[in-house]
Amino acid sequence: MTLAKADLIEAIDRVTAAMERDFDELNAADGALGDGDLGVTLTRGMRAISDMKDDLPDDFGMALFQCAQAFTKSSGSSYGTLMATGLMTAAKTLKGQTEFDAAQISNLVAAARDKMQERGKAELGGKTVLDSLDAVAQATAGLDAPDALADAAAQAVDQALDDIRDKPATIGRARIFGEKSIGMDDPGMLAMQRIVKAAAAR
Amino acid sequence: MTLAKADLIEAIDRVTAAMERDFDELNAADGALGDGDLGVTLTRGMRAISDMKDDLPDDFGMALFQCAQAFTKSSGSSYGTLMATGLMTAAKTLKGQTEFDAAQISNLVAAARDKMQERGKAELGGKTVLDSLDAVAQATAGLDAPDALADAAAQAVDQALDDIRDKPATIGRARIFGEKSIGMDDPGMLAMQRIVKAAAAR
Amino acid sequence: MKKILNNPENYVDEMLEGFVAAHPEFYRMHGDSGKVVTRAKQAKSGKVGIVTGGGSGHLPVFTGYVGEGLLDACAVGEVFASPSAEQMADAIRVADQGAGVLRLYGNYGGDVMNFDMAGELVEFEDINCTTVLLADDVASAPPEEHEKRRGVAGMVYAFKLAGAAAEEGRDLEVVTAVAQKAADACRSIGAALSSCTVPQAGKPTFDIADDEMEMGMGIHGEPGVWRGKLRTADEIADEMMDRLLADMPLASGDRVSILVNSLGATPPEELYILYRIVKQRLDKAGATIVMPLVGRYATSMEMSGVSFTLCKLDDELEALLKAPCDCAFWRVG
Amino acid sequence: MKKILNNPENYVDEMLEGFVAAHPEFYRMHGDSGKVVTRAKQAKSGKVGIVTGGGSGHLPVFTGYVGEGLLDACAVGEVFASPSAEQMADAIRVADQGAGVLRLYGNYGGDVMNFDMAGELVEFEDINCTTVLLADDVASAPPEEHEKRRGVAGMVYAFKLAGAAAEEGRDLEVVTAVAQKAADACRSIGAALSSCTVPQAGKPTFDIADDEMEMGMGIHGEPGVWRGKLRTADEIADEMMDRLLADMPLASGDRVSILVNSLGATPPEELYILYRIVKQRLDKAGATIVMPLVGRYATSMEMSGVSFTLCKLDDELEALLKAPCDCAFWRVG
Ligand SMILES: Nc1ncnc2c1ncn2[C@@H]1O[C@H](COP(=O)(O)OP(=O)(O)O)[C@@H](O)[C@H]1O
Ligand SMILES: Nc1ncnc2c1ncn2[C@@H]1O[C@H](COP(=O)(O)OP(=O)(O)O)[C@@H](O)[C@H]1O
Ligand SMILES: [Mg+2]
Ligand SMILES: [Mg+2]
Ligand SMILES: [Mg+2]
Ligand SMILES: [Mg+2]
Repeated sequence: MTLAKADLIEAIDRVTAAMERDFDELNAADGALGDGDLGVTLTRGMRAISDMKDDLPDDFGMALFQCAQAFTKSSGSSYGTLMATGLMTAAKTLKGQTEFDAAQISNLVAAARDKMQERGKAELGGKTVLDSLDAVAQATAGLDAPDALADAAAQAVDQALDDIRDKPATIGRARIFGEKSIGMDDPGMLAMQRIVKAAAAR
Repeated sequence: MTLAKADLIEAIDRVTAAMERDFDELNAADGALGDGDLGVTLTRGMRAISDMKDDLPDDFGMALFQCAQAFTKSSGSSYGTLMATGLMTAAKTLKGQTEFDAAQISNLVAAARDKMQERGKAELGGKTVLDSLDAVAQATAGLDAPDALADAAAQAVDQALDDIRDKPATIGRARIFGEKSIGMDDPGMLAMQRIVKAAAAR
Repeated sequence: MKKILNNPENYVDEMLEGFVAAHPEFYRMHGDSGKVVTRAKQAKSGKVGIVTGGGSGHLPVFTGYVGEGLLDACAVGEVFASPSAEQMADAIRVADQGAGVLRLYGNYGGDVMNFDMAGELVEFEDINCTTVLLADDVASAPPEEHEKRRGVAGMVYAFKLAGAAAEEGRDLEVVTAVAQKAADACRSIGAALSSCTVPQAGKPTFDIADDEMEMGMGIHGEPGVWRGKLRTADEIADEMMDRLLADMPLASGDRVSILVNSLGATPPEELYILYRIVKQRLDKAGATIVMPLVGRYATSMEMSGVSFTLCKLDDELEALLKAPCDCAFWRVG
Repeated sequence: MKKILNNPENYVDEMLEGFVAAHPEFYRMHGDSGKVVTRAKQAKSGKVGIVTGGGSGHLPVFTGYVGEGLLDACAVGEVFASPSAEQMADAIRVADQGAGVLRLYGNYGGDVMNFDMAGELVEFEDINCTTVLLADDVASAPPEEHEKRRGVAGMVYAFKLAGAAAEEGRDLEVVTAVAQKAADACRSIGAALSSCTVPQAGKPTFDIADDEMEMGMGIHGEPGVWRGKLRTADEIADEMMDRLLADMPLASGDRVSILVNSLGATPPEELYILYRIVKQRLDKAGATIVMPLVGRYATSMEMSGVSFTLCKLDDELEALLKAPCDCAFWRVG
């Protein structure tokens, strides 16, 4: 099954709505382990994307490139920069295509994860958004049926939170919490759970 | 009947205790119409007097002079300055005496009132401490029996508050409240009620 | 109480100890009465002295403005309480270089009574004194009773302008006239969002809800003209400018300075958001802004809020405003 | 929310508009990416450029320190968010006078990622760039992992010292080495009594009881080393000095500067109460204090609290500290 611009726009709508809904929760999660702006970062980014969604080009790569730019321009917090990096990576792969095979999703997520790792120099298992993406990449490998993909991705972001919750934070502002962060969710992983589930309509 | 140093020291103890007791209440009353420091002013002043009470000279004038100085040094707020002015006036009259006739009290208070008026340039009836002193001076005129004096003074400070409550403030920080101060007690009159009643053991 | 202190009784003494230790090039303590601050380097003989005094809790007002081209000495009171007459007399004595001393301070009962008493003390010593009172807070009395107004941040301009005149060697009469002209040229208004806490009281002076503000509040928490829901920065700035301009209308071509002042906690970021509108308003009135001041010049400890002070200049005042001055908080030239 | 603002979305843009309008003699905006501030008067050709960047909400840090003897340009982010790589590239471009540019900023993930990306952008334009990161907050990692520490008020010294070296005409290598030496010479620690509120979040970043404090908190409300009952000023100052001196012991005869900094709402009165103990401690250690700084140099909007930064000087750094500099918030010489 293939995905086209209409699917992207629907996903944008759902993610934007989810970020508005979770604004306070994400700020609070980031406030507990960081500087309290993660909800701000994500609503700003998604609003900027939403504002231009009707003008997005049909070329998937160009469309994702513009989404990446929206994040770059609307916020320079770590998460915004990482989101932009990940989107840009997918944009490069999909450049020139007006649709793409859902079976590519696992590879696209894996590539985004790798570029974001290069940019942010965090380890896998370090309790960051990378761990959520890694779980999604693995869980979606080999799938191309939309429901199976959506279910697998949604389950993966939940599972990643459960698996990592009892590890200590190692990166970003949360690192300083060390042992104290055990049992707490990483705000970036929490945000990715909401993003992926909204995108997957789960 | 005559009053001597022992009476002064007992009065100091009672007034000091009353000011500690009413600390928050006087700050709050001044906070509502001024800058919230009247309790601070009076506890500071009375503590300074209390600290030196055992070393007070027998000469009543000299003793009151030192009390006035304690107020001058411990606080420069309006009330502290006015208290110092009033005490200094009495000190001048009583200089050289180790005791004095209780019948003088009315005149001493009246003289203090006049000097304080000269210093602060407020009118009588202007809703200030002057009105309390004026009431005391009038109510105690012609009395010399301790109980009668104490009763009259205590009643006078109560009565003054009742009489003046519904007038607007005209002086000091409270003036700006104008009509809004109608129905509220002037903090300085409230303080004088507590001082006089404590001094009179009423 | 969100305050860092030891025994509240020692708040001012310890503050002053740290203050002169941190800035020995500007300030030193003087005299036996305690809490009198004077210039580290005494002014030259024959200069008119300028003293001020008032309660603590307003830094840089009052004592921060002791310095070249500004004040000679300051008597420092407890928080929000006047210094004593003795301290004021000591400040006058050290400020006197033989040419007399101007007492330049805010219109508050305690300060007036004590400076009057101080004057009676130094009269015996043949020190010639004059007085100019700041009464610039338009919210505290109508124009007909302007002499009853509270003195607030306009003080900063008066210190600067009179200080420059004294430093130039003008005599007591001229310095006093300049100070009076400066005081008359200033109009201020404040708006508060939260109270401060007097250390010894230990509780906020007044309660105000988290979404409320008070227009016209004084720098000790004295009441303003209305209390209501917090408005936007633009609305607040517009109302404050309306009130100032109603009291002192400006004509096209007028030259003014304006102080956009934080009462303490309000950060410079918010002052700049306000200054944006202030400048638009003055531009629209056709006035030219000379040396705008944006920052913390006259505060109420940790109170949230702002004040605006408009100072209308003539050639003499403008030259004095631009003349050099130097203290730990303000340097010109 | 005790903040004076309009739409929180416009907080930083309106702030910058007022900022350059209030201080046109110091600052101007530059470039198309928005929110890049540079000197009103460009530095002379051949001078090494110094740029910084970071989130808003810390005035005078970052952009306030653009000025002679300090920074050349600053990329300004939203509150507590890094500027974008494009803005940083614009800042680097305007700062370059042909002698290369030092990127001097705090160790925060977002800023590092974006300055790295900006470097990749300007590489194509043959601008030679170096990087020095401030990582001076001793509460944020043990000495073994000092490179992971947060960058806080030590920045102020680094800007000053590297800025003076650049103004003297040293080359990029030397300026970078000076900046690194300055960064290595600084140790900071903060203590917070209340949170600030990110305008767009609209709520305090963290909750803290009225009688509580947190030792070691970062300038965005990042966690510290303990939270507990509010202590006295002397106890707080002592613990902060203990932590700094444990990390960077001083020997008798050492020369240091110290910054006693308000995080925002804490008034200068309280800073002086703390400075009293700071000076006693340094005197006791036999160290000589050079040019102590007491005031608001690196803030978190309206947060209550303080930080101390100790900067150990050698002859070179001391001369650079005393060299002239000028901006709207700090002037030396
Ligand atoms: N270097 C990094 N590598 C990967 N993920 C990171 C990195 N730094 C931060 N993150 C993720 O970003 C989240 C915080 O995002 P954000 O609030 O934007 O950071 P900040 O406000 O500190 O710039 C973290 O919870 C973590 O998941
Ligand atoms: N000029 C004056 N004449 C008479 N009484 C005055 C005068 N000014 C103030 N008072 C009295 O002092 C009280 C306020 O005292 P205080 O709190 O010490 O004033 P402040 O803090 O404004 O200096 C008022 O309630 C009033 O009774
Ligand atoms: Mg964050
Ligand atoms: Mg009072
Ligand atoms: Mg008072
Ligand atoms: Mg951030």
